[in-house]
Amino acid sequence: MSSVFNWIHEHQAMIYIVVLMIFVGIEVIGSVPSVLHTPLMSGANAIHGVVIIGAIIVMGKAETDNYLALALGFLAVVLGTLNVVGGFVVTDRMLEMFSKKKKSS
Amino acid sequence: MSSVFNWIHEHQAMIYIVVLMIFVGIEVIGSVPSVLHTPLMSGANAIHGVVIIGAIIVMGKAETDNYLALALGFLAVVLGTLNVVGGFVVTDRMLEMFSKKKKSS
Amino acid sequence: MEINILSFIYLLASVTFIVGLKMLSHPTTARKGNAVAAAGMTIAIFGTIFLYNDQGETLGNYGWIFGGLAIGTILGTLSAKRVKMTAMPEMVSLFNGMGGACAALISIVEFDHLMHLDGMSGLLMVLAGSAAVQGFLLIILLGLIIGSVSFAGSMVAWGKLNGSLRDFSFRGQQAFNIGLLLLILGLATYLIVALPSNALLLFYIIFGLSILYGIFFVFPIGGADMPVVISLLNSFTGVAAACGGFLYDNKVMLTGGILVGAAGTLLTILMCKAMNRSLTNVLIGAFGGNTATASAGPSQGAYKEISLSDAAVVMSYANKVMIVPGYGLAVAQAQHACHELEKILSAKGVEVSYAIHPVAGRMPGHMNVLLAEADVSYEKLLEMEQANEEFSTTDVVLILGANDVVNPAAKSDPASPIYGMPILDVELAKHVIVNKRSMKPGYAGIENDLFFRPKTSMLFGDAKKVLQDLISEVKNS
Amino acid sequence: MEINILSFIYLLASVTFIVGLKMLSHPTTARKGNAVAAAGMTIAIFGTIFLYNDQGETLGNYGWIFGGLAIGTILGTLSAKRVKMTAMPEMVSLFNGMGGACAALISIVEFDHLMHLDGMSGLLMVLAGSAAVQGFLLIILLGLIIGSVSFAGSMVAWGKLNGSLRDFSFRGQQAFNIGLLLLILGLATYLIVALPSNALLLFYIIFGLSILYGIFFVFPIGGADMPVVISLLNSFTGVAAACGGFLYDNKVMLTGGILVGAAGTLLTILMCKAMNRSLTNVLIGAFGGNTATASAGPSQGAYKEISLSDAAVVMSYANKVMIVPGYGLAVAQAQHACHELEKILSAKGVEVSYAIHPVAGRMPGHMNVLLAEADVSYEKLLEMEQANEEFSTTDVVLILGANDVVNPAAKSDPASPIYGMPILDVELAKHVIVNKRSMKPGYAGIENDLFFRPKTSMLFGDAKKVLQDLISEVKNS
Ligand SMILES: NC(=O)c1ccc[n+]([C@@H]2O[C@H](COP(=O)([O-])OP(=O)(O)OC[C@H]3O[C@@H](n4cnc5c(N)ncnc54)[C@H](OP(=O)(O)O)[C@@H]3O)[C@@H](O)[C@H]2O)c1
Ligand SMILES: NC(=O)c1ccc[n+]([C@@H]2O[C@H](COP(=O)([O-])OP(=O)(O)OC[C@H]3O[C@@H](n4cnc5c(N)ncnc54)[C@H](OP(=O)(O)O)[C@@H]3O)[C@@H](O)[C@H]2O)c1
Repeated sequence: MSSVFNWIHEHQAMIYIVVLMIFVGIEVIGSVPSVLHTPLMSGANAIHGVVIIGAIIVMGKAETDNYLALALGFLAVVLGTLNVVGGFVVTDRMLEMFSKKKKSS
Repeated sequence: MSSVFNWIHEHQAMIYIVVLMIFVGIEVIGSVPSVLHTPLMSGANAIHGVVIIGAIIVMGKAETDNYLALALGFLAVVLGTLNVVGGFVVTDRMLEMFSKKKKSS
Repeated sequence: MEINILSFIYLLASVTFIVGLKMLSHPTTARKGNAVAAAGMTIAIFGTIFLYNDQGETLGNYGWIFGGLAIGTILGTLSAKRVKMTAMPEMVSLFNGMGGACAALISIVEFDHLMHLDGMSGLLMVLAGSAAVQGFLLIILLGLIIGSVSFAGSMVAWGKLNGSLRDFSFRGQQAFNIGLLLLILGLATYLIVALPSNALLLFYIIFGLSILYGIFFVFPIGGADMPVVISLLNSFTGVAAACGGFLYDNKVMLTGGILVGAAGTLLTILMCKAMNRSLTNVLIGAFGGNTATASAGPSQGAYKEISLSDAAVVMSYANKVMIVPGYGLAVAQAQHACHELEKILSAKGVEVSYAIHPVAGRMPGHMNVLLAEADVSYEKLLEMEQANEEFSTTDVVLILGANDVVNPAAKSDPASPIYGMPILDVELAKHVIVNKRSMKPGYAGIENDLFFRPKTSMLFGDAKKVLQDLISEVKNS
Repeated sequence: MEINILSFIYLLASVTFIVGLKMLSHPTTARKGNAVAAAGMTIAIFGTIFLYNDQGETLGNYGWIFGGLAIGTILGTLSAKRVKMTAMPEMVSLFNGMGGACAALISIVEFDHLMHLDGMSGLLMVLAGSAAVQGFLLIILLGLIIGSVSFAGSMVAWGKLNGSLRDFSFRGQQAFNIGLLLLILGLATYLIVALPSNALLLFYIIFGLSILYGIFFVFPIGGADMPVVISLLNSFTGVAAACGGFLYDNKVMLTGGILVGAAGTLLTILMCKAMNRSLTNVLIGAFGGNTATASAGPSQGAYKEISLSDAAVVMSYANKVMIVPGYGLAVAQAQHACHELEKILSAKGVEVSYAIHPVAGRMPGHMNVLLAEADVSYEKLLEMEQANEEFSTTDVVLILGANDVVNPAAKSDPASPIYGMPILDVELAKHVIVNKRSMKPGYAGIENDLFFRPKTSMLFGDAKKVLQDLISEVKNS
């Protein structure tokens, strides 16, 4: 138990950020109309592509003779980029449909 | 300019907490009905009474021969407590009115 | 170890503040939300007292601390319990001022401490380089300035609301205020950057000027706008508390303060919206300075009076009566008499309900609170939109101490300071009876054309007195 | 210096994510919100590449990094641009899986790194005490497990949506899944606490089991529930990304990941609510396992068919026709033909509109997107409540590939898995014409009593083909 408190004390800032972010995440999409569920899911999907930054760090730090790290890091960068770029482009296409619809009305 | 970035880097965690808290504060009361404006203001007023904690720290750290610190610290504790206790009690009284109203309906 | 538990307690308290505020903004959960936040505050306070530990240094002076807590608790509870419902906004303003003063006092003690540093810690401070000292100073000064402005402003707002202070402004006050603010900021910058030898004096000068600014900031603003001002000062105090959070690297002060700072600012804007005005309009004072002229307009002719007995007869034989309560009802403490009249009329088969304007009175929800106090049932209270639909089928509208909220100028006169505010369309009804003490204007300080319209009859006198007389008349009729 | 700028960039990016998501949830700002978040992501990526600095150590392997970015960008853009509107959910699932895989790969490399520590940094690690190492391990394993589950689950969801995988479940699968999960968690705990010498092997076993769990987790869930599952896995990937944030003390990964984790979870719940179901109900699979029996019910007698020419005549001479689009319309890519028919009927003076059920199709808003693609005007789309009011004055309802959303069992049969879902009350209209290819059930896998009702006539065939034939018939009639 005491080690839990200790851990909390040591990572206070991180924990506050996590807790507050949870509140923000929940509040921010509080009242989304159901037609927007899919684009919102897709947009959120693109945002968690931020994991690409971890992949870049892994890749950039890999020693040039560590082939496992190089190969996996490279794969991670490709996959992460797919997530980010594909995510944002698909979301934009979906929303384009909606805005076209709006204009024609 | 560079010292600003430096400051941001050094107080990163605090700044994130502040920024996120601003989002939380705004989102959390997003759609409050106007009858609740006054109790909400009063409740928020009680919450900033958390400044009492600073007063307690000042008071608790004052050397026993530093009369200025003792006197001002004591005053701060009294005022802070007024803010906290008075704030919550007044808010409760206001809301009691509303709930009485609800029940009689 | 203790400090670790304290961190956890602070985290918990921060969460209760957020959850509490969230619950406070929904009618069904509001009261529980207040209790949740209060519980969080309690554990944060006692946690601090018993578990605080700054590199081995714990807190002392328990006698003083508990003494202060006890005095504050007793005074706070008593005054909060005793205060009349209608004086609630004043009370909030007073408590808010206490918080601001508390933040300012903390800054004063910490600055004093900084000036008298000696021994190890003084050395460390100097070694740490001036950047750290400057950051520290910045936060101390911010806390001082914001706290003082909030304190002084709240006191003025309090004075205005309880009637002991009148509006006051002079030509060029706006420019004077801006100048004062710039002076304060300039002196503070100088203090931080140069750290002159007479720093302590300078510090107290800044303190004095901040108090002055707080006073001049609020003084010209019309009394009717005080709830908005209090809400704004409330968010100021939140920021001042957050400064304390930076000072002591204390997360619960930081989060609590910023939360109130942000939520308070939004709330202020929402309040302005409910009155159909902008925040700048409130602060620069369309009611205060500029439009004093508007109130000087000439009376628009003659008005009609109605006798008590006639009013009683008209209402007794009506099918549907709508009561429009306003600030005057609250001042006269006539809510119980009003409920009494409503019951007697209902007993005679008259359909009676209340038309509640969102900004009637002096705080949002004022009328709801007031009538709830007198046990008026909830279904009888109609919101503005509902009421406006009902007026056309209403026989008699009885206006009790309301004025601005039924002023047709809000719809017809673009030059009026309340132009654009939605009002209660009482003129759709067959008869309008207005009770007030004189022909004096309401808080916006403007004439009300309604009183001179053919459908309107005036029934002068204090609301409580008039209602009591009406009741006996109706009983006898 | 660079690292200071990077911190600022990360802060900015975090804010764009929040603001972007906020804007995404309002119809008018959604598209701009997506662009805002994308801009934040771009600066975060390039900031990392050029400004990253970990105690003097900057990034290398620029060739590999830019190569990977280029390949990912080209593949991502092409596939996202090429994909058909109706295949969007599959695409989202695929991209989500890529993110999960990315998180898992990061964990694998970092674990490998940890196992081969040597020299200074290895020494430091040991000196720092096992607690730090354990925390590090915990985060690596969390990232691995969550990322792998998300990856495998997304791949299965993708396969189901594009039709290459069928539902599959076995008796006791629920228990098996729970056992598997417990095994994974047990092994992970053992690895962290004991750090055995065969840690690397154990790590890969955990990896494999997590992939397996992801597969078995999604497999039994009905294809119709895939959007909900994808949304859930989406929030999983968010948490996995946040683990990376802990690992590198990287605030933008942390905030972005947690943001998606929280928002995604709420969104999942909102989606379930729109279908009037609970999340557990979706996951434990009322559609998947338990109610397979329900679909085996006997046919409720005979149904009536209608010829193309008769259908054309009935519609041509109707005053008001309501089209109910469903998943079949999307599968047949018949939206353009549908719009064509609508225009021809309108030209003949028939009032045509569309009744849009909120969960028609396979993703929320599916029908809106589909019909918008064919340039159907916005006013012609009626939401469910609106449509249900109009049906009673409608002459002909034309159901195009919809099934569950018009199934009266949702109202009448408490044993039905879709019981309680609000449906389109097409039976209020005079005639109902149903187009589908066979009498096979829709995605809930249950019989539809509507097809056997006296008012209903079936018009079998592929939606596109049938619509084209109808168009020429109407033209000639
Ligand atoms: N509710 C809020 O949140 C809020 C906040 C800020 C500002 N305001 C402002 O406050 C005003 C509220 O409008 P309102 O119509 O309720 O009030 P009002 O316009 O201020 O008018 C009140 C009237 O009551 C009369 N009165 C005073 N004492 C009385 C007594 N003892 N017996 C009978 N009548 C008495 C006064 O006339 P006599 O002196 O002739 O008797 C006065 O004209 C609006 O301008 C609004 O914008 C409201
Ligand atoms: N929208 C969402 O967000 C969402 C998310 C998750 C789940 N769901 C679920 O998905 C279902 C949606 O209901 P729905 O009524 O739209 O669809 P549905 O119940 O799945 O029925 C679709 C019907 O279209 C027919 N069809 C298939 N291909 C066709 C073609 N080429 N031409 C003509 N007809 C064709 C099929 O019958 P034949 O095979 O006989 O042709 C099938 O009965 C609901 O159960 C809903 O809960 C929706």
